[in-house]
Order: sequence, then C-alpha cells, then structure tokens
Amino acid sequence: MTLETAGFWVVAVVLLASSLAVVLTPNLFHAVLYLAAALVATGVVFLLLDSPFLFAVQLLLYAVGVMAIVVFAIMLTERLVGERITQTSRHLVNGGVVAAGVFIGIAGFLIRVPRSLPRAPLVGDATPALGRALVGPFALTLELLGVLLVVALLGALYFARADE
Amino acid sequence: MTVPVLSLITWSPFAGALLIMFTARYRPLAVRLIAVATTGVSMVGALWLYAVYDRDAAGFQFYEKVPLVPPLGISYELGVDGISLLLVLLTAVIIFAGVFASWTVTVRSQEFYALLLALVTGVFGVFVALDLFVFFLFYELAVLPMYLLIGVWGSSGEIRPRGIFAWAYRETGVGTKEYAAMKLTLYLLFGSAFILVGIFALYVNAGASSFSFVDLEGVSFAPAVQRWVFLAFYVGFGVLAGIWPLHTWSPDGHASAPTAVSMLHAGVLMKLGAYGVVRLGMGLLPSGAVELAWLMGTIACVNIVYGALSAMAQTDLKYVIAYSSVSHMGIVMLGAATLTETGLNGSVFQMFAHGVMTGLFFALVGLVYEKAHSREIGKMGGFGAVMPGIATAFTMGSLSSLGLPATAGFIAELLTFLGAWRSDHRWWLFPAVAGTFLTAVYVLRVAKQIFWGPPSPHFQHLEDARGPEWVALVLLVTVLVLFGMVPGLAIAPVDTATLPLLARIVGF
Amino acid sequence: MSLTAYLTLAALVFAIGLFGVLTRRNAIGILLGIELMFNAVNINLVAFARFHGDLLGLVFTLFTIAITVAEVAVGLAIVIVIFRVRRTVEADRLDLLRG
Amino acid sequence: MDATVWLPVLVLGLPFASFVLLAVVAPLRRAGRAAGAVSIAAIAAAFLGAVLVWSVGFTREATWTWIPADDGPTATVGVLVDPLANAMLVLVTLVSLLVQIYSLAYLHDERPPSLGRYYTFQSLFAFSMLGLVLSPSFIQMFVFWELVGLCSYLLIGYWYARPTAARAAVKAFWITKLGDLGFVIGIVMLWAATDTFEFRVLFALAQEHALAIEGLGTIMFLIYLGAVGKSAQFPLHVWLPDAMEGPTPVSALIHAATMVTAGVFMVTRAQPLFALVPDVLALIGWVGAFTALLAATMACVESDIKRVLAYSTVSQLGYMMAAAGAGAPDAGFLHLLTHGLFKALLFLGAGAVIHAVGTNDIFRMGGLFRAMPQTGVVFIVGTLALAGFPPLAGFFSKEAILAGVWEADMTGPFLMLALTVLLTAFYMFRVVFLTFFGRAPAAGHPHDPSWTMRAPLWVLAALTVLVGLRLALGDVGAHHGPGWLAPLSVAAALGGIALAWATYQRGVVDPGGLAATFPFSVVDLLARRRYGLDTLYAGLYRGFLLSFSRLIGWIDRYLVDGVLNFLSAWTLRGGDLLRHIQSGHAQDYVYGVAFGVLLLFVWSQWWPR
Repeated sequence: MTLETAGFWVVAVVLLASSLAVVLTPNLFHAVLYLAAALVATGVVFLLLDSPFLFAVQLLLYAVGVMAIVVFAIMLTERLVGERITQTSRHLVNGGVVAAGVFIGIAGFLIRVPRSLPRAPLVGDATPALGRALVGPFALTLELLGVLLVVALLGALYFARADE
Repeated sequence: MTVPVLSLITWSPFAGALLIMFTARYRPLAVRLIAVATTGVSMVGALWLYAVYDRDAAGFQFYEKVPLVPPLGISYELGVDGISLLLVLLTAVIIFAGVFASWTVTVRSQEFYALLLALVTGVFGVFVALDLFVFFLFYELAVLPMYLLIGVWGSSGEIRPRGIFAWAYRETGVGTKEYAAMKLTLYLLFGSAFILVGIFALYVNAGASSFSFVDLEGVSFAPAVQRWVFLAFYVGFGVLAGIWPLHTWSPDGHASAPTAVSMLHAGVLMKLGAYGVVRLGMGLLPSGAVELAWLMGTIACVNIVYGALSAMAQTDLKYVIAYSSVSHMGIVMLGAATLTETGLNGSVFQMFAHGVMTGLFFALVGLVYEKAHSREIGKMGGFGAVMPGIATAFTMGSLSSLGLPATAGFIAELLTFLGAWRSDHRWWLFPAVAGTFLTAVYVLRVAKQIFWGPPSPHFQHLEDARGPEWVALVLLVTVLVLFGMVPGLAIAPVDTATLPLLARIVGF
Repeated sequence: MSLTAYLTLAALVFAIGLFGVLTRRNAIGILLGIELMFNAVNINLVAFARFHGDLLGLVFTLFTIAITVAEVAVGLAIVIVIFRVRRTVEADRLDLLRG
Repeated sequence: MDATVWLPVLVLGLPFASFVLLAVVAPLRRAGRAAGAVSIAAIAAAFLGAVLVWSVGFTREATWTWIPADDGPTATVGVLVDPLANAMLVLVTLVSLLVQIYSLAYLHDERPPSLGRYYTFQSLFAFSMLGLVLSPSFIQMFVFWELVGLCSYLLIGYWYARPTAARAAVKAFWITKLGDLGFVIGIVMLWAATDTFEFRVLFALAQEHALAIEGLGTIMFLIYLGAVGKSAQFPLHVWLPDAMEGPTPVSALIHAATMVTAGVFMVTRAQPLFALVPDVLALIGWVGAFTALLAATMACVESDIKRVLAYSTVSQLGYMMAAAGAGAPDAGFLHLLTHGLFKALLFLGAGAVIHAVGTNDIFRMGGLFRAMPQTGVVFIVGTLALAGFPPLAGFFSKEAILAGVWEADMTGPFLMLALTVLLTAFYMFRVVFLTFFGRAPAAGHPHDPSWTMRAPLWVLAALTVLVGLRLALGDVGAHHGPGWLAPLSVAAALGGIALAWATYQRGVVDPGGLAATFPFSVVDLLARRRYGLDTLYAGLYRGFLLSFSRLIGWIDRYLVDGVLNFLSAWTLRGGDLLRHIQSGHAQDYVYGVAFGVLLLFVWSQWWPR
C-alpha cells in the first residue's frame, strides 16, 4: 500500500463521513463546520491528484471565504429570531431513494470505465502551466469571471441591504 | 420609376394604424378621419388597379420584388392576377364601409381602429403576396388581432346550455365574447399549423431554394406530395373558409365580434381561406386538386345545406347571418371543386358577392343591435316602419343571399350551378340548388319577423341609419347591384386568372 | 488509486449532497447540500484532468470554484431577503413559485 | 341600331328609368302622388311605344354579352321582338297603365311615402314583366321571372304591418321559388347539353332534330315546374289565393293579368322544345285541366270576392296550360290575352266594390247595382266574358281551347274543362247575384268611384267587347272544333248561370241543401278545406322543415360543437389537476430534475442502439 493509496482511503472516509454529517446533523451551525471539514478533505483529494494550487484555492476560497459568508448568514437569520440553530429534515426515505438511484445510475457508468487506466505521466508542476493558461487563452474568460464576481457581490449587497 | 401601387394599398392602413396610435390619442374624430383617409387611399388604389388592369394578359401584373433573405429564397414579392384583383377590391370596399359602420365605437376607439387597420394590412398582404413566406406572415397578421378585437370590443350572447355536454359549456364559457375570441383564434391557428407545414413541405420538395409562388409554380411535385400537401392546405385554409365540421368557430366568433370586425371577418377573412385553397392548393398542386376534388365538393355540399338548416334554427340574428356565411362559403368551395371554368369563375364571384353581401348584413345587424339592444329575433318586429332605410338594405342583402337575379349573388350561384353540372360529380347541383331554397326560407323568415308585421311595443323610439352609416350601406348595396347587373365587370379579369389555372389542372 | 476510485468517491459525495438538497427544510441547509454537489463535480473534473493529463480540467475547476463563491453570495443574499420578508427560511413555507 | 331594336328597348327602358329615378331620388318618392305621376308617365309612353311596335309588327332579335367567358359568352341579354312578344307588350303596358291610374284613386288614403314606394315597385314590375316578355333566352327569362316574383312579393306585402300580408308574401315567394328550383335546374342541364340559353339556337337545333339530348324529357319537365309555380298550377297553386292580401290593383295586374301568365307565356315561347317531348306535354295538359276543375270547385264555396276571382284565375290558367299541353298554344295564348283584359276588369271592378262597401265578404254585400250602376255594368260584362258568352272575348278564346283539347284526343281533360265551363258560370254569377242584386244591407251609402277608377274600368270593358267582336268577325282562332262544341259550351254556361240564379237570386234551390246531397257534399267538404293542400304545406313547413332545421341546429351546437367543447372542458380540467404539481416548493422541483437525470441514465444505459 503506497502512501497515496493510504491517503486516499483516509481522505475518502473523512470526506464521506463529514458529508453525511452535513446533511444529517440537526444543528445548522455544526453542519457548517462539517461542511468546512468536507471542503478541506476535498482539497486534500486535489492534493492527492497532484494539484497543490487548487488545494490552496479550495482552502482559501471555500473553507475560509464561503464559510465566513455562511456563518454570517446563519447569524443574520437564525439568531435574530432567537430560535435554536436547529433544522429538521423531511421525506428522508424519498430523498434517500432518489439519491441512491442517482448514485446507482452513475455507478452504471463507472463500472464501464477501464479499471486500469494509467495515470498520465506528471510533466513537472502544473501550477505555472495553469497560470499561463489563465492569462493566455483563457484571459478573456478570467476577466469575465471577475466581472461576474463583482456583479454577484453587488447584487448580493443590493438584495441584502437594509431598508431605509 | 413606377409607383409600387400594391405596396401602397397594402401598407397604407398600417401607416394609418401607426398614426392613430402615435398622434391621435384621445381625439376620436382624428382617429376616424385618419382611418377614412388611409383606407380611402387603399380604396382609390384598388379602384385604379382595377381600372388599369390589363384584361387581355394572363399572369401577375403590377409586379414588385425586393429580396429579403436571399440565402433562404425569401423575398418581398407582390403581384395581382384576376382573382386577387377582385378580392383586393372587395377588401378595400369592405374596410372602407367598415370604418363608417363602426363610427359609433366609443370605448378605446383609437386602439380599435389601429388594430382594425393593422388587420386589413394583413388581408391585403395575403391577396397580393407572391412569396409564400411573406404570405404566411401576412396571413398571421390578418388572423391574430382578431383575438383582441373580439375579446375587448365584442358582445356576449345569451346561450343557456342544455343537453349532454352542458357542463362542458359552462366550463368553457360558451356564449361569452372571451370564449368566442379564444375559440376563433385557436381554430385559425390550428389551421395555420397545417398551412405552415404545407408551405415548408413544398419549399423543401422544390429544392429549398425559393419561397416564390412563381418559382414553385414551375415545379411539378410528386403525386404523393401533392395529395398530402393539398390536404394540408385544404384543412388549413378550410378552417378559415368555414368548411364543415370545422366551421363552429365562425358563428360564435362572428356573433360576438363588433360590427366592423364581423364585416371584415365574414366578408373578407373567410375569403382568405377560399383564396388560399384556390391559389396555393389548386395553383401549385394540380394533381392533388384533381385527386381530392370529390372531397372538397362533397363537403361543400354539406356546408350549403347544413349551414342553411342551421341558420334556420337560430334565434339570434347574428347567428343566422353567421350560419348563412357557412352556407355561402359552401358555394365558393363547390365552385372551386368543380374544376371548370364557369364553376371557378362562380367561386371567385361568390367570394366577392358573399363578401359584400355579408358585410352589408353585419353592418345592418350592427345597426339594429345598436338601436334595439337586442339580437333576439323573436323580440323584434315591425322595424320596417321606423327604419325603412335599414329595412330596404336588409331586403337587398337577403335577396342577394338567396340568389335573386340582378344581384351579385345570382351570378355566382348560377355559374356555380353550371359548373357543377359539368363537373365529374353532377349530383352536386342538387344540394346547391336546394341550398338557395333553404336560404330563401330562413332569410325571408327573418326579414319578415324583424321588419314586417305590427310594430313591437318594446321598440318605440328607434331611428333609421344616420350620416356615416349611410355611406356604408349605400356603398355596399350599390356594389351588390352593380356587379349583379353587369357581371362582366368581375368576370372579365377573373377569367384571365382562372383559365391558366385550369389549364394546369386539367391539362395535368 | 485508479480513476474509478476517485469517480466513485465523487459520485457518493454527489448523492449525499443531493440527499441533503432533497431533505433539508432550512434554506441554508439546502445551500450546503448544493455545495457538496459542487465539490463532487470538482473532484471529477480534477480527477479526469489528472488522469488524461489535460490542463483544461484544472482551469475549469478554478472557474467553477469562483462561480460557486458568487453563487453562494447571491444565494445567501436571497435567503436573507426572503427571511426579512417572510420571517422564515423554512423551505416548506416558501411557495412563491406555486402555480 | 334601327327602330326595330331601339323602340322595344325604349319600351323596356322607360319603366326602368322611372324605377331608378324613384328609387334613388328619395324626396320624389316620398312625395307620393308626384312619384305616381312619374311612373304613370313612363308607363304611358311605354304603352304608346308598345302599340307602335305591335301595329308595325316588328320582328327582330338582338343580343349582347352578359356573362363573358373565354369561348363565347356564357349568357347573353337582349330583346326578342316577334308577334308573341308584341302582343304581350301591349297587354302588359296597357294593364299596367290602367292599374297605375286606378291606383291613384284607390290608394289615395295612403301616406305619401307609402304611395311612392308603391309606384316604385309598380315601375319595377312593369320593367321586369316587359323584360320577361322580350327575353331571347332562357336565362334572361329566368332573371326577369325572378324579378317579377320579387315584385309580387313586395306588393303582396305592401301593407307589411299586417301579419296576414307578411305571411302571404313570403308564402307566395317560397312556393313559386320551389317551382323555380326546377326551372333553374332545367336550364342548367339544358345549357350543359347544348352550351346555350338562347331560344333561337335551341329552336334551330330542335328543327334540325339535332336536340337528341339524353333526358330532354326530364329537362323540359323541370323547366315546366317553374311554370307550375308561377302560373299557380296544381299542386303549387296555394299561394295565389293568399296573394289577395295585396292591394286590389296589384291583384288585378300581377295576380291576374300579367305575372301569373308568365308560365303560360314561357311554355308557349318554348313550344318547339316542348313539342319534342309529348309525354311532358300530355302531363301539362292533364295538370292544366285538373287545375281548372279543382280551382273552380274551390271558387264555388269561397265567400271572399277577391279569393273567388283568384281561384277563377287559377282555373283559367289551367285552361291556358291545358291548351299548351294539347299542342294548341295559340289558343292558350289568345286566352291569356283576353283573360288579361277581362280578369283585370273584374279585379278592378271588385276593387271598386270593396272600396265602396269596405268588406270582401260577398254575403255582406247586396243590391249594389242600384247604388253603383256603372261598376255593375262593367263587372257583368267581365263576368259574361269569363263565363264564355258570345260575342265577348272570353267565348272565342275558351272555345278555341276546348276545340284544341278535343282535337288532341284528350278526352279526360276535355271533360274536366267542359265541366269547368259550367262551374265558372255558376260561381261568377253567384258573386254577381249576391253582390249586385238581392237585399242590400242597411249600413253605408256605397256609390260609384271617381273617374280615375271608372275610366280604366270602362276602357277594359270596351276592349273586352271590341276584341270579342273583332274575333267574331275575323278568322283569328285557328281551332274550330266540331260544330256541337259552341252550343255545348254556351249551354253549359247558361246552365251555370241558371243554377246560380235559381240558388242565389230566386232562392228556389237551397245552397246548403244542394251542398249536402251526396256527390256534392264530398266535394263541398274537400273544397272548403282547400283539398288539404294548405294544411299539407303548412305541415311540411312546420313539421318537417323547421323541425329538421332545429334538429340540425341541435346537432351543430351539441354534437359538432359539443365534442369540441367537451374536449376543451377536459383540457381545462386536466390543467386544473396538473396545476397542483406546481407546489411552489423548490425541493419538489429538484425531485423532477433528479427523475429527469435518472431517466437520462436509463435511456443512455439501456436504450437499444
């Protein structure tokens, strides 16, 4: 068992466990914390897939940025009415069946994938190539993405602003 | 450079509609004057067209062509032959009269007139367009404003549903103007779908290079294509022409529509259907026409007799007239189905005659309704003494309707009869002739009930027609009698179009 | 580890996220489920990119993450607005789309 | 164009001009008497022209294209001037003129606009009738045929506020229209076979024996149906008595002298064609004779003076048709002319009587001869002519008909016609005795009418006598029957008069008792019920046509349209049901998405490729 294999199994268990916790825990605040764990685990998966840059992005953007926003949102909505930060679920069986169905559907594809597909050889660090691609062929897309983010933030501000 | 007279005729009402919407808001008189002026331009244009049309030449005259989408072969292509010439004249007459007949519309009159004029542009466009794509656009333009015109300005009838489907009648709101508007629009769009499919079928089968009628005319389509596309055109246009059993939109729609709209719709729009069958169906698909003539003629016979009997059973004046249209459109379709020169001339003549006649009828019914506030025949009586002018005009319309000589209706029916007996299905003559008798029964019965007899106590203070209304009545009656006495006025140009058409069909 | 392992992992996370979306009553909870599904997708993208040696998948993942952030921001803003108006974020009681 | 064409066209055009003038210039029409003056002037000028045409004896045919077609016109219009048409021209213009003059006084109580309308219609009628007479083709004849029918309809309904007049007008129109259906089908078929409507061409074909059309018998029978309706032959005669609802001058002009004879005129005109189909001719003869007898029996029991005259007209039209059917159209036509004179006279005389006493019922009149001697004299002249007394006009024409029928070996029709002679004399003198003699009812002071009404009466009476004398002296009637014929018919007429005298003047025979004895009782019963024909038509109209139309109307609304409404109602309901799927919960929509994804998976995995 290589280090990578061992890492994968550990990460997989963490990721799945924290994901399940996200959707099952009754405490919303806890759910957010589990989500943070799941996101970090995902980042580790990226790392296992030789993408350290994405790992960094995942940590910075998701685990910190998104979490901050979500926590703020929870504070703004739940705390204000003074309720306990709990949530309940509904139609657990239905949801389970449908989710399982979708998983089986995907699995139907997965069993067709050639099991021993070789991993492409690693050609140096992917990060500089990624950087070149972002300012090269994808420069325009990147700019547009920037615009999108600005617009989204403006929109969020507009929506969430307090009435005068 | 020559004046594009067809474009002028076609777009003048549209320009009027725009003018009304942008300049004449809240000025009712200005609205009407603009409407009169722009339809007057069309009328003068149509008369000029009629006067200078070369009666010795076959084919399309006053040709205009501007490419619109060259890669797809779509172009703005206009032209008239004898058939469309007559129908353009009819449209001009009816709308000109219609503007006067609806002088008294008070609610939202600028929107009313704007929609009406836009609609007329569509009608003119259909008659003069030679490009099937543009033809279809005009066709839809002619059909759709009807929904608003009926839904907003219409009137609801009194129908108390009985019978096995009564619950369905309450559910759908039978009798209300909204129901009528919706029904009419859905029916006609149902037909449009067939037409569109047919047009594209022809376009693709001809090599997908041109929508031009003139180009498609030169293509001989495979017999199977002809059969099915002709059927599609027959059903699609037939809905608008009121063929049985797809006619039921017509009584409800015409009864609910305001006066000018009924005039225009029964007078002209139903002719669009018949025109479509003749022009596109028979003109482009000669062997399909030969193959399915039996169907057209037989259904036309059903229309004639069935429509007349239904009209006889009605108690609502507008419904009587509307069903009479169903019956008379049967004559139009029958004449076309005979595939003979006389029959086809009769068919086109009937399009014209019925247009004027029914326009007159609906104008009169509108006047009577406006004064008596009732459409129930049973409640009326003795109006002849208080409104002699309307009574006279109604009698003239009735006489033309039952095919009395010296009115345009007679010429049309006679020619159709002659054609029917010369066709491959001689028996068509008998239902057609029986239809004239049934028409005499219901039309004179109604005239007797409304205008004759002792004056009804319910209606003491009725008035005869007034200024602008007289313009409409006199114009229509004059045309009706003039073309009845001098049928050559219409037959001579029409013949230039029917002969080449028949040459293609019979020579096929 | 083989590609299938990564894909299976992603599929499981996706299914769990979907389950969350379907079952959660709280609008924020639903949003968390959506985040999980996004992550599953990202894992797929990166895995394919790695196994095929194609940079494009990484670029795409980057964009996805950025867009997700925008989506979360807007989504939460909407939740807050709804909360202000309706004083609840219970999805059961939100039926503005009702026909 | 020479005089042979333009003069008849002028005769035709004058009433038309008058009609257009009155129809278009409303103030003139509303002036009433001025409108009458215009119309009378026009018809007087036309009369002079007609007399000129007749006396010179023009013969000419001219046609113009009416409905053009590629290879020669489909239909033509024109004028056909020949002795037949000339004689009719004179009759029509003369009677029209006299009736229009008469109407000035008869209708002097009418409101001016109504009177103007009356004269407008009168002008239209004169034009239409003249056009019919001058027709060179079946199609033109049909056109004017319908137009005179229209005038009849309008003038019967002149007092349109009266429900009975309104009913009678539409009844007349419908019943004649029923016959016209046959007419129009016939000429359409004839056209399809020969490509022409023109008499000249058709007659030429007939002469060359080139008219061997399959079904010519059917065609001619159908054309004859038009005459059955217009000339009130059995079984379509029922409209004519009801048509008496119109003003009396109208009855005199349209429903006695001119329009109703159009059928006879048409059969006479088309004689070369009818001659080709002896079966149809025989039918015409039998129906004519039967009509004559049937109408005479109904006239015997009628108490309304105008309706007696109406039945008498039906009866005399039967004579004319019988003559045409027997191959003696000349005799029939002669009777048409003479009958036009004396029947107009009788109607106008009856009008004077009605005008004076204010009722139509002969049993409420009496002793009028003393009060209105001039009317009495002319009425008796007309009655004698109708009864067929020498040397009045009616005698010779009726004689000619009887001779023609006898010579055609049509014994049955002959016997019926001979019996009708007796009945004619009986019912006419029944009217004379009841009206002009006997006890006068106390009320009222009847007197002879003004000169505008008297003058036409005298003119017609004089013409009845003069034409009779002219016929007696000349050798006009071509059909001289066997020697016993004239005495027989005069004897029959005398018998009728004697019976009437004995019954209604002397009171020797009790009319009620006579009617109750066996063979007469049945006839009396049937005749009083008009042989059930009116009931039959009313039953057909109400019980069949209207019910059937109601059935169709029901089918249309509840089946043809019902299926549609049924479908659309279900569509609406279905939409209502499906609407609940739109719960508004975003998560429910996610289920939809998930199911969609599942479906995609299933499709991509297991869809057979």
